[in-house]
Amino acid sequence: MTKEFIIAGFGGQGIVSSGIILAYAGLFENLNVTFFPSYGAEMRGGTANCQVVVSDEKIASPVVVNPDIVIIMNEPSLLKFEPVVKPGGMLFFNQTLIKSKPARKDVEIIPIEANKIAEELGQGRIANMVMLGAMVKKTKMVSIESMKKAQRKRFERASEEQLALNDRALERGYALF
Amino acid sequence: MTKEFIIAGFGGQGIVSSGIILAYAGLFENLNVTFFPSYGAEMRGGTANCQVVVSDEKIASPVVVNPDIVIIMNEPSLLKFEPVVKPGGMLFFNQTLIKSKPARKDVEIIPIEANKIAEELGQGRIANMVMLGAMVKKTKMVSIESMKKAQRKRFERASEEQLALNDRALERGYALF
Amino acid sequence: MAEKELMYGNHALVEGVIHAGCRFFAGYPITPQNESPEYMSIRMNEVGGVFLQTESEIAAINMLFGAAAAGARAMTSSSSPGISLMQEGLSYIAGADVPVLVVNIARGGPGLGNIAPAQSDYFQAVKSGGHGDYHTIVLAPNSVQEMFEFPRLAFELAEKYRNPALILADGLLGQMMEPVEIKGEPIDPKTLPEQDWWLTGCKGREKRVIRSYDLRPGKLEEWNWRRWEKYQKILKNEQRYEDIKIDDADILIVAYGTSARVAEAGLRIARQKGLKVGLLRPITLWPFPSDILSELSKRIEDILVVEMSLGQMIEDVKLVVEGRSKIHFIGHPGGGLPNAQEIYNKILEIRSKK
Amino acid sequence: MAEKELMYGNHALVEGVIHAGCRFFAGYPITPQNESPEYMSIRMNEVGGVFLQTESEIAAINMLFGAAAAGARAMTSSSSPGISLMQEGLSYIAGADVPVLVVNIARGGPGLGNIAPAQSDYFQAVKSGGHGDYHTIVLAPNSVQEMFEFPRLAFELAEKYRNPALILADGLLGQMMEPVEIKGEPIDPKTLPEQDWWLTGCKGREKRVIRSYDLRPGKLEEWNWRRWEKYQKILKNEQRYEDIKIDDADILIVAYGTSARVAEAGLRIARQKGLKVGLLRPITLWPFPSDILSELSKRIEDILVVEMSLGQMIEDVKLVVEGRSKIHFIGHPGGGLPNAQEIYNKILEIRSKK
Amino acid sequence: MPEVKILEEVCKGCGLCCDNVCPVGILRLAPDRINSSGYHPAEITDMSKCIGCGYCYMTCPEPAIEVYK
Amino acid sequence: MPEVKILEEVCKGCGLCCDNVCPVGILRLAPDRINSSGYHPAEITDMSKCIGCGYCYMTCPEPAIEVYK
Amino acid sequence: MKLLFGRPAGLTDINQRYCPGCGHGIVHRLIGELLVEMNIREKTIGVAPVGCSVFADEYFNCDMIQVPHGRAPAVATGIKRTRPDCMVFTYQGDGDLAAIGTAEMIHVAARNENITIIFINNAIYGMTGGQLAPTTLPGMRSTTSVKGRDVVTQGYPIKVCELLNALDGPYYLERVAVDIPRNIIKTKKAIKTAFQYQLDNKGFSLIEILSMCPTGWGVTPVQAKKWIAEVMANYYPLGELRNRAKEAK
Amino acid sequence: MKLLFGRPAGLTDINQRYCPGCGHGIVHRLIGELLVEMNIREKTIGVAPVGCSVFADEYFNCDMIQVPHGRAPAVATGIKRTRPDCMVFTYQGDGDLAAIGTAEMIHVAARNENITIIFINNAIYGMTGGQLAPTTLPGMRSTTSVKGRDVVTQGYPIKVCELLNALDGPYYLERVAVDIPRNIIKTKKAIKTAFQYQLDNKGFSLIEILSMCPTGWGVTPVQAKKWIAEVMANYYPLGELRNRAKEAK
Ligand SMILES: Cc1ncc(C[n+]2csc(CCOP(=O)(O)OP(=O)(O)O)c2C)c(N)n1
Ligand SMILES: Cc1ncc(C[n+]2csc(CCOP(=O)(O)OP(=O)(O)O)c2C)c(N)n1
Ligand code: SF4
Ligand code: SF4
Ligand code: SF4
Ligand code: SF4
Ligand code: SF4
Ligand code: SF4
Ligand SMILES: [Mg+2]
Ligand SMILES: [Mg+2]
Repeated sequence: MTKEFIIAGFGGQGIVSSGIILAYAGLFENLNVTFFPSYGAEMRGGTANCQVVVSDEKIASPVVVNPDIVIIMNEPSLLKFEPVVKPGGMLFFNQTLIKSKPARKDVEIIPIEANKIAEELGQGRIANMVMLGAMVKKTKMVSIESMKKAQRKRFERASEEQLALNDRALERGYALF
Repeated sequence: MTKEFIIAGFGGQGIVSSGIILAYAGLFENLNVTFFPSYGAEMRGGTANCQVVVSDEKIASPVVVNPDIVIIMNEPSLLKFEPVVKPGGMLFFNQTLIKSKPARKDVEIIPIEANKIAEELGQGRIANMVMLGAMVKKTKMVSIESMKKAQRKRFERASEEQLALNDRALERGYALF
Repeated sequence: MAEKELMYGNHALVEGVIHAGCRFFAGYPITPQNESPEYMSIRMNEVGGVFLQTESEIAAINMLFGAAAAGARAMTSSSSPGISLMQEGLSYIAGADVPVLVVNIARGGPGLGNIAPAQSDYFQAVKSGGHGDYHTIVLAPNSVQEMFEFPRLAFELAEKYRNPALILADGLLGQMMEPVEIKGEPIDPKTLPEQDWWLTGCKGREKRVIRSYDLRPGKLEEWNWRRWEKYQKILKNEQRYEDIKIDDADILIVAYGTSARVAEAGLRIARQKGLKVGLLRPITLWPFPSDILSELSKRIEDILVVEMSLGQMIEDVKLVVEGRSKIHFIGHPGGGLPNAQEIYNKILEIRSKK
Repeated sequence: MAEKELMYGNHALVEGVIHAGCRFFAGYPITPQNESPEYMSIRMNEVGGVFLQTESEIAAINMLFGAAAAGARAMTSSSSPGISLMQEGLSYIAGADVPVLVVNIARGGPGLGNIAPAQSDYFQAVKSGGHGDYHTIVLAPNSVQEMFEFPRLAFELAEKYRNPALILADGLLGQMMEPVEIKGEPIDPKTLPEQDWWLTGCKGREKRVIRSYDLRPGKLEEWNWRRWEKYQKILKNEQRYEDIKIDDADILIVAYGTSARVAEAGLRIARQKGLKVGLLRPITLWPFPSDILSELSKRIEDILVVEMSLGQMIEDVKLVVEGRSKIHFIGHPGGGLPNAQEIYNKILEIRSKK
Repeated sequence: MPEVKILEEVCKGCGLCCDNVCPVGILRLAPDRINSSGYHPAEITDMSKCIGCGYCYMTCPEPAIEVYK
Repeated sequence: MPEVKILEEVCKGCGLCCDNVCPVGILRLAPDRINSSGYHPAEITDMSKCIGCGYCYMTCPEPAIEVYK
Repeated sequence: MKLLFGRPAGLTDINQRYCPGCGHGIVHRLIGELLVEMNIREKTIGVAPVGCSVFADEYFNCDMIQVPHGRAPAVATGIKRTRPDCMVFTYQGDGDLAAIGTAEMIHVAARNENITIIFINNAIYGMTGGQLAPTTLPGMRSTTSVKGRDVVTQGYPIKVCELLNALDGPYYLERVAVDIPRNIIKTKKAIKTAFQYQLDNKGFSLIEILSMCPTGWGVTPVQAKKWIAEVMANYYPLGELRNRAKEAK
Repeated sequence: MKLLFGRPAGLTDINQRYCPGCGHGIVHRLIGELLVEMNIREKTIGVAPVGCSVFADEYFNCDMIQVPHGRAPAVATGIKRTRPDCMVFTYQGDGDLAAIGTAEMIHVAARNENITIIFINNAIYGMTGGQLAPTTLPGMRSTTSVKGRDVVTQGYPIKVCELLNALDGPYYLERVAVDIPRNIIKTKKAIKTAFQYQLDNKGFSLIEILSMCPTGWGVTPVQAKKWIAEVMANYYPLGELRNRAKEAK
């Protein structure tokens, strides 16, 4: 089984971290993983996205063109990536920041009030964790435990406080469904 | 008919000029000519030589490996070029400066007291003209008139005095045989 | 199996370099390989090595020349425009028979181009972009694991033959993350035996000279011919490649690096549909794996070359194949990437014309 | 017929450049082409052109970039190591589709090598020594007359296709003298029509930009493919060569530049002995004269390639011949010269194996 | 009376114009709005105080500020 | 008594040692001899005057001069 | 209502890709204003480097060329010698000008080439991710000097104006900053002076501009601008280093 | 009889290929002497440039490397960082150092790299046939300035010591000459001082040596040596420009 992800949003929204955490979680479950960040043509500002592949086979191409799953954190990214999701795939989107409504009928659309929930938890910038939590619940790609372990790996030098907060955000997302 | 020349000696002996004068003389007689100077591996000092081809056909290679005619102005050049003259060829050498005796039996050896004659004419450095004069007499490649015209071409900016002296040196060489 | 670490290709390269006993890095920033020097600046500090951010790529390659001449395993990393600037230096290093490691994390060109992954520096790498007759040993990794492993291989080959080596990768291999297994014992540079050409100060011996010229008539030609013999040896002994499902293949893909990854994905689709597609992945681009390809081309009618360029390796394929097989091509210049579906479609097309 | 002047190749080049309407020279001294800039400094002064002795070859190639972008016929001259330093700049110029003229009076390599004539920069010239997919139009003169004539041809081709052009000669062609006939009317640069891409200040029009990048996704790839189409056009239309006695030949020599001169001498010996030897001399090295060679290789069994290198053009010959003919080789790297006798001997050897 | 217009979609919320630049101190980053690039744009708190000096414009890198009179 | 030896085959006849260098002025280029490279080598006109200062050696680029004592 | 201040016609209407608070934008605007005010937009040819300002060829509303890293002075020389009536400027960062482009910088100045260099000194390699620049201050952190620039292994910063001032060539050298309105005004004046000297065929000018790089420095734009006044301008003192016009008087 | 003065063991016995009266030979000899006198021959690695001294790798009797034109400082840096206990010097001409190698020169000095540059300023490109050098004097003739250096189109000469003196990096900079015995003695002393500072880990030194190039200047060796005193040393004043050891006192 191979799943291909794209995670996309603004520079500051923890897009790259989200991808790496997902990749780590896969690694912890002995899956094969690849992660590839793409800063777009514009070097400064603008949108960022990353491509993650998780698989129980050896991964051939790390390049994701038609993702099974997308996690979309801002408006411009919705425009860009909604059209390319595989039919039958999933589209998670950050409802707090995105006003438009995804229109695809052949993919499962999952709106999440990521920023709202994150603010409730006390920190807007962990909206990505909320999204990730929701995603693992829905996709069952990896366990929430692996995600928690993975975020601790990613943010090795963060305070325990912050790490705990991240865990909580993951859980809140996970608990949404 | 194609004749290949090598002219060799020290840096200051007018080696390059000799070659160019010979080439010009050929050109003036509507022959095809090529001239190629070779400074040797050493960039400063040491020996200099040049390769001239004169022909009534289009000249293929300007590279002279086994010359028909060599003009040798100093000792080291004798060592280097005596062995490569074509059998049946001619070897002109500056007897004033070269103590050794050429040993080849299959080429015509022509010793010339070039520096001595030049000094007699009042200028050691026109020894090359004496050699050239002798050479054209012997080889009949080009006329002495063309050589005179050629040296005037080569030394465009020289004084009439010098040019006349050069002519005399050519003639003295020419008159040797 | 040792535990695997998730690593950026550019970081794995650094770990591989240090694991290989290299303690000398000189380089100039350029995207998409900046992660290497940045991480290197930290790691060299930790292991007591030399990290030099140079004034330019020209200075970098010449610092390598000096360091390697003095006996260091020395490396630099750059990307396409920076590698172009190193061509004179590389020619000198090759001409002086000095082993160094140069890494090109190639990007879209020509000119400024873009920072997307590309394979359009193939000619420069394998045909010698600098002046004169020389060759660089060229390794093409296609995974982060190989980004870790190839520096060691590169140094070993470089030193075995006293020849510069190049790792030719691209921005995708540099910036992607994959799990890496740290294999083998790290090399302690102090254990590397002194070579009889190192410049160390002539204590108790004759002076040594490293140079790329020989003034004596004919000697430079001779020296070049000796180097040619060395090249023949490398061509004979060091061809490396990976083959995937070639045994029953009636269509062969030839691709290296990132293209080979994508090509394998295309191959999988094709195999799922029952098409007999194989893949030959050159690991050494120079020496090009001619022997195996020559064999295969006697049997396989159709060869599909996939490159992230307008077609450069395809010339080496053609040189081997000599008209025996039909050669097809998928190319993406200027930082474009192929994709698996496109490759599968091309295979279908080839198939349909059989 | 106009009167002929005896000229050095390097001087004829200068006269040809000025005759072609070029009024911008920037370059850095290097043997064996110093006669060019020295003479150019005088001639440009006479004709009111720009002569710049630069701080380096890198500065020179970039000054050309600016001058040509601003609408000048601009040229530089150098020799092998200096040309290596220009590779990044050339890649930019090619990537920005700007016509310039670069002359390489090649010498023995690699590295410092020596100052003897050589042909070991062939790969660099025709396979693009810089990064990215690009090609330079490459002309190879083999006489002082052609040293005079090719600058004009080079500028015309360069401008026709908006592409850099290179004249690849060697120290022998630069430093030998031969009679030259000044043909054609000299071009007055003021009569050259303004192009719609020249940077002149945007008076009364939209601003113009010259660059080698395109940020928009996929656009750089497109641009490269457009350039590929241009290359295909050049490949189709601009192959140039000289053939000598090919009609009845059963052995064909392929050689360019100085090698071709020596090869012709070898051919003459062979013909005198009644051997049917022909010579194909590529004049454009890129585009390589594939069409004629392809035709000939269908008929001629033995092809002898003669190069002053370890064998570089031979690859292009092989690519065309695709195994149809047997390919033989005489090579002299490191500034070595072939000679006529050697070529004749080789022909005898080929003959004897027929 | 001078008027200052902030081009909110151009503004990158750097805050340079808001820090000790305006002699009458009427600039700040809108705490409650973000533009489509994700930035809090600058805003004028009390236009009537503006003296039209143009310092805000002068510090703005984009420029995302226009001053009218 | 000091002695100066000119290595005639090494000397390039530049004349540097002969121009205002020797405090006792005993160096000159041999007017009548050339070596096998074509140069008139330096020579000592009166060795007995030499004070062994080494200035001649010091100015010689080759060096083609040896000073003994 | 009349527009008093607003995007000058010397800039295109493309929104610039610089980070929030980046000094490049301010300098761009000043040049854009001068192109109009001095009525030279239609005779100007600008040279964009490699660095964060690589896309300056899109931003300035005049003829532009984008060139190899560090080589802008050479390209500008080629342009100027071909079109002496055009106003030619290069726009370069510290890595571009004072690292890889050192030779071209020194020699264009030594030649007193009649061009203008606008030099953005932000003490860092912005575009490539904040590595050590030739102008990074001793002790200052960068991604290749994570513990701060160590002058023993990484050497001393290069003071470009001071260095060029050791040459006979240059006509006008001044160091300015774009941290606060007063300095921004001075910056504009300096650039204008340099352009005017070029129009008057006086020769080479370089304006060194201390400029914020919040991203490379890892601080907010406001902190960045303060750092210029408090730290950077102490190390790189503002002011005119060379003005041959004044010497002549 | 004892040999008082003669070819030092720091030189090989190969006869040098320089022209008659060339200053290179004198400087070679001084270095050859110091290699022995300072007992450093067996720990020295020399870097030969491209220029007339390209074959210096044959002449010095110590480990040597011959490197690309202008890049000796970079190569020396690589060597020195690899073998800090070795004495590392480069030997460079004015074209090599101050034209093509400008960037490497400036940056090795800015880094205060612990190496020594022996800089032969003969105001000309000797090896390639007497072209204009970055140090050719205004009005001076060369094969690419047949009417004399025109500062308007060809720019001003570069005074290397003065230029490097504008950097914080260098430890010791001195200009000397090899025209007359007194100056030759001073030259030797300067080189010795520089080598000693390197042995003491003080950092970067450059000794600029005004040196005769009779061939390039088109004069006799004796005229050449006089020209140094009468003309060249006026333009390039002799003396110590920087000596941190003295500053420290
Ligand atoms: C030959 C070459 N080397 C390196 C690079 C990578 N590179 C791009 S911009 C840059 C430095 C940018 O720094 P600076 O000039 O200070 O400009 P800033 O981004 O700070 O404005 C570098 C090293 C390149 N494009 N080309
Ligand atoms: C890349 C490169 N460019 C140019 C040359 C040619 N070249 C050889 S020596 C030299 C200049 C020599 O002048 P200088 O450094 O002053 O040394 P000198 O001969 O005067 O001692 C040049 C330009 C070269 N070898 N390599
Ligand atoms: S124009 Fe002056 S007063 Fe008005 S908002 Fe801007 S800075 Fe303040
Ligand atoms: S200075 Fe400009 S970009 Fe920054 S906050 Fe103010 S208006 Fe916005
Ligand atoms: S040693 Fe002194 S005195 Fe003797 S010859 Fe030499 S310079 Fe003259
Ligand atoms: S200085 Fe030396 S080379 Fe010159 S003349 Fe005297 S001995 Fe001969
Ligand atoms: S990295 Fe620095 S210089 Fe570059 S755009 Fe961002 S703030 Fe400006
Ligand atoms: S050309 Fe000048 S520097 Fe070179 S060897 Fe001759 S005199 Fe010396
Ligand atoms: Mg910067
Ligand atoms: Mg010099």
